Amino acid sequence: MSTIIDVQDVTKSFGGVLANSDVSLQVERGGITGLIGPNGSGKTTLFNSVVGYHPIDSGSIHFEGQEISKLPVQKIARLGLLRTFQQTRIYGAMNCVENMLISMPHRKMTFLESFGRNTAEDRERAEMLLDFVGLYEKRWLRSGSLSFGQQKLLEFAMALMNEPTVLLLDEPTAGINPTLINGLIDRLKRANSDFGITLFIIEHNMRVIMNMADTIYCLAHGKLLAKGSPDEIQNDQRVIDAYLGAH
Amino acid sequence: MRAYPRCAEESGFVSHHQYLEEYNPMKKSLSLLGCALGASLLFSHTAAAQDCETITLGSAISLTGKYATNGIHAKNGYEFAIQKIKDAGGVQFGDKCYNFNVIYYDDESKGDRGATLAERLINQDKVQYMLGPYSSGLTKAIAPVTEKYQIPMVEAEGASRSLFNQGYKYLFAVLSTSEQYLASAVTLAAEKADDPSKVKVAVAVENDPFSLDIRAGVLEDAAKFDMQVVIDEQLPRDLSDMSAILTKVKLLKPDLLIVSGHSKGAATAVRQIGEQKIDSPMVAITHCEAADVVGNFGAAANDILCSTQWAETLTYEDPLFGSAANYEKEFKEAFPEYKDKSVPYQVAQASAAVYVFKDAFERAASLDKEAVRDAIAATDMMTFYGGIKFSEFGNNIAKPMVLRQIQDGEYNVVAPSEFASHPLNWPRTPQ
Amino acid sequence: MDQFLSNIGLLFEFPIVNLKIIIDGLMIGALFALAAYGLALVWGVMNVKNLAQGDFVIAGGYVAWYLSRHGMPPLLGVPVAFVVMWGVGWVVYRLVISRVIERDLFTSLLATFGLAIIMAQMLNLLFGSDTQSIQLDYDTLYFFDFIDIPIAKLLGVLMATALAVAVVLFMKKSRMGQAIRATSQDARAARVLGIDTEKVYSFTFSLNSAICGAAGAIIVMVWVIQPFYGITYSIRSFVIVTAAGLGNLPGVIAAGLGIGVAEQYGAHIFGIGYQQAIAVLLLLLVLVYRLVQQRRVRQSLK
Amino acid sequence: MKKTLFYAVLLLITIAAPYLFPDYGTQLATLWLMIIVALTWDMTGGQMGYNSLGNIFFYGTGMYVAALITIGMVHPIGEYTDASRSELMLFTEGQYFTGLIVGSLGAGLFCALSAVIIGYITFGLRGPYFAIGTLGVAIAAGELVSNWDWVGGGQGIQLPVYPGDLDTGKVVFYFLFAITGVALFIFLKWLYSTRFGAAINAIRDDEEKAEAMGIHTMRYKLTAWALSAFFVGVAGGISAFQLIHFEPLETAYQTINLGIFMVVCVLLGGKGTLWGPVVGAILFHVIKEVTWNYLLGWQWVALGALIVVTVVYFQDGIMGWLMHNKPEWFGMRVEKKEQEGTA
Repeated sequence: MSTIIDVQDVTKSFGGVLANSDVSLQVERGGITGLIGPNGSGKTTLFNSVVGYHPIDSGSIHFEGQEISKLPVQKIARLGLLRTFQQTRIYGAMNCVENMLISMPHRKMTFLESFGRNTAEDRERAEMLLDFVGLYEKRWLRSGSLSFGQQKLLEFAMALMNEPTVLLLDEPTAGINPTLINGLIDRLKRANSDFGITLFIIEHNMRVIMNMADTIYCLAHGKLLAKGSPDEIQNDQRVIDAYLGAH
Repeated sequence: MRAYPRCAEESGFVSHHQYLEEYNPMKKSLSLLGCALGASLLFSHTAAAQDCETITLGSAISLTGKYATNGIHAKNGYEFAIQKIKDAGGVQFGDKCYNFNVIYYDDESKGDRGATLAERLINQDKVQYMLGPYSSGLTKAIAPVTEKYQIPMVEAEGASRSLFNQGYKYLFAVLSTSEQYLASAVTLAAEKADDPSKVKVAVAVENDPFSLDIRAGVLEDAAKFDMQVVIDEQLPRDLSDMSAILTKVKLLKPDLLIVSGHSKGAATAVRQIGEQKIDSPMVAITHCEAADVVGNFGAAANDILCSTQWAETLTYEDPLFGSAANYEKEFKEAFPEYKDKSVPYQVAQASAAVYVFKDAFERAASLDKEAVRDAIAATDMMTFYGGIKFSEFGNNIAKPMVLRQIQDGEYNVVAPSEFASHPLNWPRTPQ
Repeated sequence: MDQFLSNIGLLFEFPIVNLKIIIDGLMIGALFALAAYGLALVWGVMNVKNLAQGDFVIAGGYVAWYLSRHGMPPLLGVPVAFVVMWGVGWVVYRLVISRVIERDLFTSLLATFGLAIIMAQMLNLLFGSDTQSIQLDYDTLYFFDFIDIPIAKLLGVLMATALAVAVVLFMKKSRMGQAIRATSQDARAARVLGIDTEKVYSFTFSLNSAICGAAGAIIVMVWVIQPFYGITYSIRSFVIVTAAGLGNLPGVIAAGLGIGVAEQYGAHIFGIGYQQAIAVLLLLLVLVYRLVQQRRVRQSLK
Repeated sequence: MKKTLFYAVLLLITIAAPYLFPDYGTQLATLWLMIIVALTWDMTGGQMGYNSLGNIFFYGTGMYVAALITIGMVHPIGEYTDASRSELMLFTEGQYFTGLIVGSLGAGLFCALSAVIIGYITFGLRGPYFAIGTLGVAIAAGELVSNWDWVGGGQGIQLPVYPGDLDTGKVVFYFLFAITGVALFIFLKWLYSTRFGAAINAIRDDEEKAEAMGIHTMRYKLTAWALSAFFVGVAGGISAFQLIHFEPLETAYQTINLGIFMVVCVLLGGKGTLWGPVVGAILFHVIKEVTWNYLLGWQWVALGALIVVTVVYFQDGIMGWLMHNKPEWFGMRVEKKEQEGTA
């Protein structure tokens, strides 16, 4: 496996508050990488730095060998690096199918193709993915009327529709009904194995992340605390302290 | 064809008193609102008044917008002449008599609106003869339309020369073209100077067809005398401050300062010339009367030269209106709101335009618009407003422009010399 | 082109001209700053972008002009216009503004645009389309044989300054001023703290209208007004507030004075026909500058 | 079937209108102009969420470009626009019609190009800044053109009068506008059904999300504006010939007239719908003509009030209101598959 996202010594502060300090981490192509840490440890800041929401103070971020820390959001997204939001962002006024069709991978279209209509295959694929996340029955509903958990699933399906190379998920299970979580874990894994999408996940739920990730990074107070396999992390005293200390 | 009840339509029928009230500015708006309601009432009132038939003229005129004041001057001029003609027995030819009635629309001082309204007058109201709008810009917008439909238009308020180089056959203007407005000031300056080629001229005119034409006239005449033009600037349409130009005037000390920009240009210029104590020996502007610079700025206006198409002190006269002085007297009686100021020439020339139509109809003895057009083209008459005779391009070539100087609050004619009542005060004494 | 060069040449040939231009620019800039300060207030406190700003200025001018025609001493026009326009502002707030506060930003922009049309036309119907001014029979002060400062203008600037100082003190010291500042920081928090934001809004808008009115009363004494001149003051206000940012009084004053001077220089060099264009181009420049700034932090200008 | 009939009837009315109401030819043409500018404004304002107050820039620029192309093909422009010239400068019939066609299309292309250039800067602005910025562009353009002597400055430009028969002329202009309008409508109906249409809707609803999904937001925004500018430019070009004489500040770059009317039309009819701008433009035009006739002097106050009331109380517009209250008219059923029947 090769490194697809390479974060080197990234530092980012907001008006004097150090959110990330010399963070370095690697996401392996084809794998599932987890990012954990107590609240306020700088996970989402790091995500935002990777996908281009704000400039970083120092360090470098490479995606498939290309420096991306100075690129704006949409250019990074067009490289195939996609993210979902902690607070979901979907098109509430449209129904689920429309949401899916908007998520067609425009980066793969030529300018002329973007003036085409969506084909039957596109619709089929949209419905297939809605089925995949379990929203097939609700596909004609206005997406704004879905529950929060369902909206998250829709956002996940939209991300899959976009055929990303890497998908950054910001707390995919937060706010989701616990009974649905196992199903979600399964789908995430299948997205990884069946569609070949590299996943990079922020997660609070230890059970979920330990279940999925092959490599986990732990942040605390903006610094990288530990890196390792789920087992190593689970048994790392510094991680345990950080969590206990934080609670 | 009466799909659109027209508000101002009835004014041709209205008794004198009523239309006076309509143009009292404060009451104007109210009466405009009420006029649609009042139309039927007024109609019954007129039936008994005259047995004459009606000739309908059309005019898009500025009742609102930046030209509203002058637009209303023009309208008052039209209405006064119409009433005068009616009182004198109407337009008479054949065995019949006719009274004029004008359909007015408000062009809001906007060219495209004016053009649209002209189309409406011609297409929907079936108007066959038109009176002009106010300002050269509006006339430029409307003239192509009347030309297209071959509707004779006698206009009184569009002076730009550029109206008369388009080959229009149906456009006639009773006023002198605007390049003549201040050209005589250049001549005066040349007369006063030992060496005309040493005379420095400063020109500041508004960026509109009328004023740009004035500028062209001044520049041409200045070139004739080989004068130096030291300032040549355009004023914005929403002018409220011209101290930047006056600063340059102070530095460059021109011998002749020319300003033109309708009423607001006159008001701003006179005020700031006073404030900044500009001591140019000769200052010439337009629209003094319309801006009432004497009333508003008093001594600051002293010795300023004002161009005018007409003045009540001139010796012109005709059988309908009498002398120029008589015209002024009767007009003030009919429109008391002009009591305390001099009647602007914009009013007089509007009346003259109506008079041209009367004369042409009587000579043509026909209602056919081609015959009327030919009769207008052949016009050669003397009026209280001056001689009227059209060139082949439609502009009046029988009347000179007049230059007046404000001397102790009075407008005294100082040029051209054959009409001059007073000598020129030169150099002017600033207050 | 020659004209531009010779105009620039004048600046060097007669250095005193620069002083004259700067003084003129500061005098006109002071009034721009006043109107812009009102805009910054309503923009900052209630997020309303008032395109009718200039029309409030002109309306204030007409109030002063109309009353002075009917025998009121002209200098009284400033406080009277302040009071009258306060009332007008309150009515406008009740009828229109109160209903656009919570709405998206384009709504307030368009609604106040409609308002601007209504106000300009009402003034036109009431007072006619002629330019008007109040002629104060004061003398002109002379310096260096060249700099002239009409006392009327000087008075105008002094009154503008006094008004600005009064407003600033009011915002700093009074309870209402504090409530306004609190609301502009965070309306929801202010509500939680027991501030009646509705009252704050209506007060702020009325205050803005009153400030504009007073500015207009000064303008009618030193320049001329006309029903359709509002837009020029609106544009200047937007330029100033966009350049200075909200809630930044020193910035607003500096930008106001700066734009006054820049316009006078522009008018001197390019001719006063370009004055409006210069103001608008300055606005565009400011927007582009802010945009570049935002792009640097990977953001757009919102 | 029903739909086909509906469109057939509309088309028939469109074709017959100038013959049925020959006296209203110019007003009907103006109505089409309103429809065109409203539809094009809605492309960016309603469908893409970028509320421009400066689209009038393309109208004015279209007028000037069309006129300059026409004149430039025959006469030296500087001499033609010189007001003090004394000789007549005429156009033959062939030159007129070539100018009309080439000029209008050239105007469209030029406007599309300028939309790309201006948009590249202004599309970095959001919300009110975009509105103010575009308004600024339009005002600045008018001011600069009015100081530009070569194109006539404040004098404006005079085009030749339609050379043929009068009544034919009126009908010709009507159909020029109508064909442009119908073409635009069909074009938009197609455009909004494509991926491009969905993408600009996505930009409107949540641009950040659209960016995060890798949609080429800038490219689509520029394209949408350029397309809309093309049609406005063409309409401006035709208007120039219809009006014959125009000047920069009040006719061409008339920011507070047509520039605002087009926005009000859209708001009145319903933003972001295909029929909304059409319905709004028709209604607005009728209201305007009626107030202009019955409220002489007060028409602008009435119009300002209409703007305020529409914006404050009725922002969803007629189509929005109907869609909310009569969803079945639009074939909107929750379970049913046909969902894009908003038109």
